[in-house]
Amino acid sequence: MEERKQIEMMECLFTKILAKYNYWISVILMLIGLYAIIAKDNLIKKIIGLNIFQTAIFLFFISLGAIKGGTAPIVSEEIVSKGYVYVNPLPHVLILTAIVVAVATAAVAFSLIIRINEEYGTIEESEIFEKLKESEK
Amino acid sequence: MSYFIEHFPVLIVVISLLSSITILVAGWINNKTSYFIFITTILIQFVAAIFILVHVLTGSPIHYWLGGWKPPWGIEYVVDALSAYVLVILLFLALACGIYSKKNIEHELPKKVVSFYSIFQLLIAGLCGVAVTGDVFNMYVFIEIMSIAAYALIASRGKIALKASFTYLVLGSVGACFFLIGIGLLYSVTGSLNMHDLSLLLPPLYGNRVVQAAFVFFFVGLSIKMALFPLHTWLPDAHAFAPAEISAMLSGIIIEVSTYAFIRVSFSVFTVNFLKLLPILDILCWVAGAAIIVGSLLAITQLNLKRMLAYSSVANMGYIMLAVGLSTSVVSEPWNGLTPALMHILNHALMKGCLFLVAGVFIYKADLWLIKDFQGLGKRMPYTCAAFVVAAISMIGIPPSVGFVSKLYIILAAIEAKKIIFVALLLLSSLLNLVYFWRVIETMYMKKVEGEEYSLLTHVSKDEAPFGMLAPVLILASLCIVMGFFWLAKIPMPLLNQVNSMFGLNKMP
Amino acid sequence: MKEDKGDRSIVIETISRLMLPFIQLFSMYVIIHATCGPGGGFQGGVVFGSSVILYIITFSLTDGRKRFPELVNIVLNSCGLYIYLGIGLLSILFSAGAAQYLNYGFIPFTGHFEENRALGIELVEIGIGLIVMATVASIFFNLVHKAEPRNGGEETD
Amino acid sequence: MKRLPILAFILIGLLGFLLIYAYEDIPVFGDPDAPPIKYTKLFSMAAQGLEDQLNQGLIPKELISKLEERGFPRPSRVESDPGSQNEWNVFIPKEESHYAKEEKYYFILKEGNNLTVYRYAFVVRWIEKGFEETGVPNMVTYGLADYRGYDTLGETIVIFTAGISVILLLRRGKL
Repeated sequence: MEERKQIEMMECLFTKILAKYNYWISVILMLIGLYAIIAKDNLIKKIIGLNIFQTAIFLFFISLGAIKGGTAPIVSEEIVSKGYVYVNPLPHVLILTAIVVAVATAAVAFSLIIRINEEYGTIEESEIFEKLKESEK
Repeated sequence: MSYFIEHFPVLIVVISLLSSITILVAGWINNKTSYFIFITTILIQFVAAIFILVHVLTGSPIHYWLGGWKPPWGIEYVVDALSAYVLVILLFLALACGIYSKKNIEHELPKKVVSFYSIFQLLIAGLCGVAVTGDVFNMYVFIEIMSIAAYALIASRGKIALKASFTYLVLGSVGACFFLIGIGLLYSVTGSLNMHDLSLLLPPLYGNRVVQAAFVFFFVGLSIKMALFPLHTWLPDAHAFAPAEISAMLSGIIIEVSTYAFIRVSFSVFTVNFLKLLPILDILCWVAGAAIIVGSLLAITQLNLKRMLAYSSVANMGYIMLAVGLSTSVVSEPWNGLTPALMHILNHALMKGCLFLVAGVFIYKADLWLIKDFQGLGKRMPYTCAAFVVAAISMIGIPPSVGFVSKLYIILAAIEAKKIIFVALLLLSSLLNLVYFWRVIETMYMKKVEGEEYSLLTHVSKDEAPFGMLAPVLILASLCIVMGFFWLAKIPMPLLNQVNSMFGLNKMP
Repeated sequence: MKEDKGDRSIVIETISRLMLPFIQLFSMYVIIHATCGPGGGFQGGVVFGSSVILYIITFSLTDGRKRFPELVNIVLNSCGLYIYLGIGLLSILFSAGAAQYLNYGFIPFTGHFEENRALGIELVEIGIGLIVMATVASIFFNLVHKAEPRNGGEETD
Repeated sequence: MKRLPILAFILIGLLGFLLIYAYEDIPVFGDPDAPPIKYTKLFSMAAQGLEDQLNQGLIPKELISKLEERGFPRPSRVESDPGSQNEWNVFIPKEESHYAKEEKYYFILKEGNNLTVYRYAFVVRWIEKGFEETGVPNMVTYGLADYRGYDTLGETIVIFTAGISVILLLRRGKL
């Protein structure tokens, strides 16, 4: 009885946790990114955090399309005759779009940071707040 | 003709994109042309949107297969009553802001006219795209277009607006990322991206954790975009320091379109049955109630007119979401289902558009930001101030203005849903509205100008805004009253009833 | 981003001079070859944009501006978007409203429906490539433009 | 400034909890039969009598009524899978302008005494027929530029917006 329970637990560990390792890695990356976005004081570090967050989502999407033993989704008769399968091309399509969005956001963010640096002379958020408070008084 | 109207939803977006690139090219040659291309395009779009609305009301919803692929395999545009309604509102307000922007932008950003109008046009393209799309991922792409354009436009004034825009950028991107995670989770259990298709595939999966988490991600992501109470922190600065027409667009349209996206996702993809399974709408009601009170209270403490209006927007998003939260438990006409929410979307666009444009006139004419500097404005700019008073009355909710009608309907809906506490909240917030708008009106009309003789005050020289800025303000202000009569006469109700029956909100629970 | 002649390094300049044509050729290959191998308009465009960035880093911003002026930028950008948007509109026009937007099969490049589609896809990829290469270069120019010390007077471009 | 990390940790905890909650039910990594890649389960029904009808190429009335109750499109033809006995592909009319008039949409599998009805993921058509329909061998390219071409238009618009935004924010010259 005890042994069977242990085997079940091991199975559960393999099917439910270890078999989804890609998803867990994406979770960890997302959390790191979110931490950087909220807790970092430097604006550029915030944007780097945002990029990590977005990349983690891309990893998650690409993991959805993966098949064990699948090949690149380019039609060729050789691959079909050898009995291989193609991976799912849809997440690739979506993620190409999402990558462009991430690049565009980063570009706008960096140009904003440059302007902020010219305006306030700093890119530390706390110092910008202090300067804003001073200017209000 | 009706055969060709099928193409209009996509042409609205494409014309906008073509015009934005044409503005850039023509502006390179001669930067005077950019404004005319811009305003002509919006005019064409507005006319096309009205054709679409008429077509949808008289016929059936438009289903447009982009690229000729049938929906689960390709992208689909679906224009039903709700999309057409939002499309007309947003293009109308864009037209008003476009007319207004001629003088204002020449004054505020004289060197950047071309790129400003180009991005403005892209913003409108993004908004139209969100309104007409029937595909979740396509909606994400258009939300991003609209947001990136908005970040740039907010920051275009420089100084404090830069910091505000940066905060909006970080929060908005996180919101969009959450939306993307939601799409991924739904895709992982259904293998589909089309909204109608998802709504068919989801019912057996309502108990699935992935689906529930996906809803939470959609909700949190879009509530950042629409500035629902605990996530509203980007809004006040962004609204306050953007150019006036962008503030009006932000407050009147951008957060409203995000609300539309939320309504679309929660009622079209997840459907009413899912919303009834979990206590989502109750939570939504309470969050909205908190938004109403906090927004109104913070608005009272503001010294800057545009910041005050921005906090009032937070409160108004609370009204809309409260109406959405009550929608499933109310069945008796004419305040059944989503009617009050959709009504307030239009009303808020009119009122807030007008108020922000008026605030922009004050800044344009005399660089007045703080409420305490407004003494004597009532005599100096009589028409503008009259428009302000009309819109403010409407915000407070005095009959027969539009604000009165939507508040009345929300209160009646709350009574029918037996949630009396929200009635009290709404009445309290009306009182708070009265407090903060009265302060402005009092300063404008009744306070004496300090340091000047009384005799001088009696004949302050008239210094009215130019006609190009005054016309949209007056049109919006008069619509605040006229639409009130329209609502009371229940003329637009067939449209909203069509929306309710589409989402299955007409039936008895 | 060196303005002084003395700061220049011959090794870097020579190697990048040698590499630039190949990078650009490769980017063209990636764009054109998108239909039958890995690649696509976006990837190729970014490669081309990075070649412009390499040129600016090794030489200087003003040299880069001479090779890749603002006008070229706008022309490339608008050409790309006009190609993409125009192909979609053409499919409506050629079928007199019967086909949907972006239904490439109805544009009579050839007599064959599937070949029309393939050609449409190819053209769209080229359009994307043009936009992306112009935009990446333009973003970099503008970001660096402000960072350069301004020694009296604005740069004319 | 000391309060910020606490807020960050709270939010991270919430996000992490939500994701772990969700990923319990997500399909296993690399599974070739997962919903995004192969098919989604719709419902199952008793198999008695229906199997013969399916083998003869008739669509049982119970199946049609059950599908229409859920709002799914009406099937037009059924064909047993060449590979195996207990599997059938069901087709629906496609109404597209140029291609084959039908497309396989449902998949029926006999498990014990029950028939389980699945719906094919839409990627299946991309993978199997994309090359014939578009004449391009690279799946990502034809997915990007043809089946979901409009998303790609949006993508180019996004990067174009970013380009003009940078011009608006940083340029001092013309424009």
